[in-house]
Amino acid sequence: MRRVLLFVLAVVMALTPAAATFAQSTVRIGVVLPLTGSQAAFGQASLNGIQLAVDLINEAGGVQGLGGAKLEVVVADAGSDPTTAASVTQRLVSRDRVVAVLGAFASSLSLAASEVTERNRVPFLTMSFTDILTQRGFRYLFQVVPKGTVIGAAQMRYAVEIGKAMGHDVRRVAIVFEDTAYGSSNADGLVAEAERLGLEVVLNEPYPAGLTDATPVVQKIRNARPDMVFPVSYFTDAVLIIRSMRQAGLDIPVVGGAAGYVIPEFYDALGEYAEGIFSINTSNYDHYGDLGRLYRERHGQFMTHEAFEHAVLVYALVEAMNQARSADPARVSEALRSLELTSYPVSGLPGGGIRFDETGLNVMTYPVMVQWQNGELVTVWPASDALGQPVWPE
Amino acid sequence: MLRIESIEVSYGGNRALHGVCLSMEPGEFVGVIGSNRAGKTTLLRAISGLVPLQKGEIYFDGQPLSRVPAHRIPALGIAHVPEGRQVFPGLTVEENLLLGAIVPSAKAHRAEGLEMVFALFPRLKERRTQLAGTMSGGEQQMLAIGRALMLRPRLLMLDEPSMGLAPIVVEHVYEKIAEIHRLGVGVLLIEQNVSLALSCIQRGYVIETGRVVLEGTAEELRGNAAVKEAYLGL
Amino acid sequence: MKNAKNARPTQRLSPWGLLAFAALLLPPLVLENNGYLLRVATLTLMYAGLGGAWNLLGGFAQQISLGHAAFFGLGAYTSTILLRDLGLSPWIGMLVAAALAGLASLIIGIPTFRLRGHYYALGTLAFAEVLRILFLYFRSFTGGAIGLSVPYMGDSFWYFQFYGNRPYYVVALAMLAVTMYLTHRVSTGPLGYRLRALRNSHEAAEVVGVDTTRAKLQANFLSAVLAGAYGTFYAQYHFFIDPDTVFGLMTFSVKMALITILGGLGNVWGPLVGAAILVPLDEWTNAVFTGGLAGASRFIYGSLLIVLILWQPRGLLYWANRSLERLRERRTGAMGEGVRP
Amino acid sequence: MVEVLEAIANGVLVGGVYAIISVGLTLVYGIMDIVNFAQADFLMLGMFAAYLCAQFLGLDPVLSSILVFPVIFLVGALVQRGLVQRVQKAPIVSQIFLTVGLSLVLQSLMQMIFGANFRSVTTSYQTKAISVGPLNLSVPYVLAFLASAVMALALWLFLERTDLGRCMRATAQNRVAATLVGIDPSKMYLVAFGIGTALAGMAGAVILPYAYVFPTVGHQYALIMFTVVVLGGLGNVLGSLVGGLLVGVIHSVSAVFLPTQLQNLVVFIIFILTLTFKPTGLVGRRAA
Repeated sequence: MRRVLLFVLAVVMALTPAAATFAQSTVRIGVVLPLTGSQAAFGQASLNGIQLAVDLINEAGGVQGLGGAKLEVVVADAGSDPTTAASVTQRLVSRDRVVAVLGAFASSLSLAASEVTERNRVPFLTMSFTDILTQRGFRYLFQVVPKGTVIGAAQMRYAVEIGKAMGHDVRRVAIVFEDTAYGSSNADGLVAEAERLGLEVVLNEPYPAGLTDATPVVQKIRNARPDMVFPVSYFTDAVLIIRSMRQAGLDIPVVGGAAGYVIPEFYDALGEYAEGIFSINTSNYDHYGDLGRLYRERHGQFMTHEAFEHAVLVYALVEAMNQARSADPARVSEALRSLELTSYPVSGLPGGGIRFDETGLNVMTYPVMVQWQNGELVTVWPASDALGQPVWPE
Repeated sequence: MLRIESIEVSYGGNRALHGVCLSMEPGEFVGVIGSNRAGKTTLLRAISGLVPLQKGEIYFDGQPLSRVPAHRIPALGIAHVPEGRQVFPGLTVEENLLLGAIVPSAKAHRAEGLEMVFALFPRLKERRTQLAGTMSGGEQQMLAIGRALMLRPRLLMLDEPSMGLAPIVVEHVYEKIAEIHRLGVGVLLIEQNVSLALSCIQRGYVIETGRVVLEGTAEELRGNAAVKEAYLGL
Repeated sequence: MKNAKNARPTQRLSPWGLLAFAALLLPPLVLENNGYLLRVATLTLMYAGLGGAWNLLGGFAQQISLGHAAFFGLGAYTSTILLRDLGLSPWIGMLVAAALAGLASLIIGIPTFRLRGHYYALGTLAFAEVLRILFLYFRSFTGGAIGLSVPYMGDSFWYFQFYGNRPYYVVALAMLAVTMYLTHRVSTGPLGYRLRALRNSHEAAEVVGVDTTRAKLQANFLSAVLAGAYGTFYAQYHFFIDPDTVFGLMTFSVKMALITILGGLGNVWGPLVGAAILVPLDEWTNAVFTGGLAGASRFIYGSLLIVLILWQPRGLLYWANRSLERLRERRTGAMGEGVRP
Repeated sequence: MVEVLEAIANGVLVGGVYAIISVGLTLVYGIMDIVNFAQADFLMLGMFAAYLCAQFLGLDPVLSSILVFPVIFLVGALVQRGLVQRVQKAPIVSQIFLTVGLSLVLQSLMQMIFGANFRSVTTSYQTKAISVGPLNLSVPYVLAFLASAVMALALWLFLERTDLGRCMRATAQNRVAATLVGIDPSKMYLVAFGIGTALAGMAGAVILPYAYVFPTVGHQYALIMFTVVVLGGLGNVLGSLVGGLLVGVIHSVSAVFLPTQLQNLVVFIIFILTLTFKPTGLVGRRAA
């Protein structure tokens, strides 16, 4: 009987990754991402970014501050369910004893996952940006990109500035957004900024994410007769909306809300019809340098912003470990709070680096405006970051 | 042609037939009579393969039927007009009839079959495009019989063809059944209305609580005291 | 009625059952307070309780609801909004949540009680969707898609907030005990009899004098009250709720039913058995198969689900009971032969 | 006014596609009494098949739908024989959860093979529209609608004019009587499931010019399918065609008067009202 038990125990141990012996020279990083479900494509790209960063760091001799310890990524799939996100995060924290958790792309997943890391006093590094992430007074949460409302506001302000610079007066704006955490917080920023700028919001329309027919939304846009339209959507709806707009003969300028508008698939699907479309972005690959080039070599596509920003999370974490000379979550958090990181590749972020305020928000960075030009995304605004001239769509 | 050897059939734990034996020659007109729930319907369902046999065997032309799946029984030449008619209500009369000849052997003679059925039941011809479910009970009964005839069966099994019909319609239906028998088709009739059955069958079996209690020619059964008392109300 | 165990349950609580339940007190004593295993165990108890709630109508009467997330979500939002706006303790919020969910069950019952089989399943599914859309739409009140975050105030019994998993586990266990006791009472009482009667045929049940509508409304009410209370538990345990999750078809509605079916419909212990298999299975496939090919863990999970359902369409407890009975029969059979002259 | 007209016209176009997407679900239910919760995933399989045809054979998805049909039919038939048949007589719960499990398996299988990326095809007409009077109609929608209409016609001819079609209707109406005339119900189940899933797959192909495919795309269509089928009456083929048009028009027209966010609310309320007051569907008798 005891032998049987021992055997069963051995099998279970062999099957569970946690049971693998913890070598002194490795540091585990927990990664929680949606690897299945409707956001799996973004989750996979994020994971690719993390993997690339980890490989590069390990090739360059590991974590210097820990005597060259190698990084080991422990991945968990959150699907599209926050309940799962929370329990897999708990697994990474308490069983795999990771130094920090990175993820989880979608705002709702990050909200759930960070509840667990906060209570276990493990740093959670993220590029999700719904406003409440940093409004909960958490001390172990670190967000490298601006808040959703800030992104939305920039989307509006930059667009108007570009119009002004090119001699086009934007007065009437239409906002359509998917009713998700991401869409809603972006839209809040868009509306607030439009009011601040004294613009007329002729349409402020949430729609259910995952459209099967975008025509009703597009009809509303057309009937509102805006000078410019700001759709905030993931890929699937983005493509439907643009196609339907083109079919309806609507050729007003489009300023997308990142996500679906800034991935290679967007251009693959729309081809020339993607040309001239603007989008706000939290960073863009024309600033990524070698890292972006390596990514393109490895995956055959340009490095999307979520891939890059997740890579940045790895670099920020490693730098914090270097400074703390420890892989203890509490000490690493301490180091993160006082971190100031402007070296490459983190410098690829707009604003050139990372410094977290007391809510865990990166105060150095800001959004940029990008535009599809000849099949590539070009940073066109603000002028300090622009690598190309904006083109006014005619 | 048909030989049933002491079959036993159970329904959800209750035995419905206890060792029933029955036999029938080609072209014969045989009746199975008895009261409600005596097991008559189960007998036909067993022949058609709709219920499995616990014991015993049914032979048709010497071939055992217990291993033949229900949907292959019609191809052997056995047509079953079930209790309550069971036409396809959403199909037209003609479609119902065409489905009667869906097995390959009958399909080849569809046109003749249709002609024969229409000759027998001119009413069906008039209504060929009507949906079966919208017809009267008597018409549906004729359709059910017509559908069975489309198979060009050698054995026609009828389950309570008089049920729920007005007396005048019953009479009409029974005339048609007699006519079918005269065409040389063996008929196995199940009937609760014993006097009606005895008026047309050649031979009969009396079933009570799943057992054959009496068998004989129509003449003998009509003269039997027990039958007289129990079923004819004399 | 072949399944005699389901048809005539014993009135009193089985001592073995009580012992088995008492064993559930062990995990928090041996497992790490902030550990993963205790979290999985807590989730298992929560899903077992949700399955138990679902079982009241879905199991006994086999009225398959695919919209129980409606009650669950309603409960989660009720206590959280009361806490947010009035600072009301979630314990009291839980009572309000349960009451509201019960009320909702009556409202939902009116148009759906006439439906049977697939129609009932689809009708309830639509109801949960309606609530999901409404909670997304009325943003100023519900927070919309962004969801609601329960403010964390540190360990506080009054505010139903705890740092570690142990207190949650104990609460979940207590709730499960209530759920199972209620299920047991229903199962052995007149309501259980009525529900089983209408399971086979509404008409037959009505012929013998069962008011089927009333029985279904009663069962659904109890079921909804429990589901609503669990909604509060979930919100307090997870600190974050959003409409897509708490009113979700795949996240809760289907999972509740699945757990019960796997364990055994209409069996008091069914949901616990189902949850004890399904929840860890979900975690295990996720943990073991995520590293490699994305999708592999869902694939294995789905395949195992299919295999289990094909193998035992009536649930594992039915199978276990049958096997036990057969074993017993064989034993008594062998003895009987020896005794017989 | 033009707005409403255009919304109706657009609703009809989209609704025609919804009808074809859903008709397989009702066909399977009508004949087998099984609600296939994985039906939307066969739509996804069809989209992937059409995507591959476009990538490797350069075929337009609307044309390749003809190739997609037999492929998905085969998949559906295999699934029926291997899995669904085993729960044919089991309680509803087992059927529901078998198909839910199947849905998970199909989605994750496709993710394992193709990854989670969004894929779509680029056609020359993807952003074209034609003007009919004051109305502006999208070319991909018109094409998808026409293809759907052809499929609906073909399905109607098959069910009404062929022996196999009659046998299927007969089985749906009275399984016992069908057996008694020599129809093998299990063969009908096979054919029904094959055709039912293949129709969804084919519909997936014709919507590809304006849609996109990824492993869980089915979610977006699943609720539409159920709504269409319930509005038309479960098991009623003609009903689901009408139901599809209805859902398309409701979606489209309600968005003119209400926030887009609530378009599904309107549909679901009609769905519940239908179930409550006319559970057999809005279109009369069961005609499957």
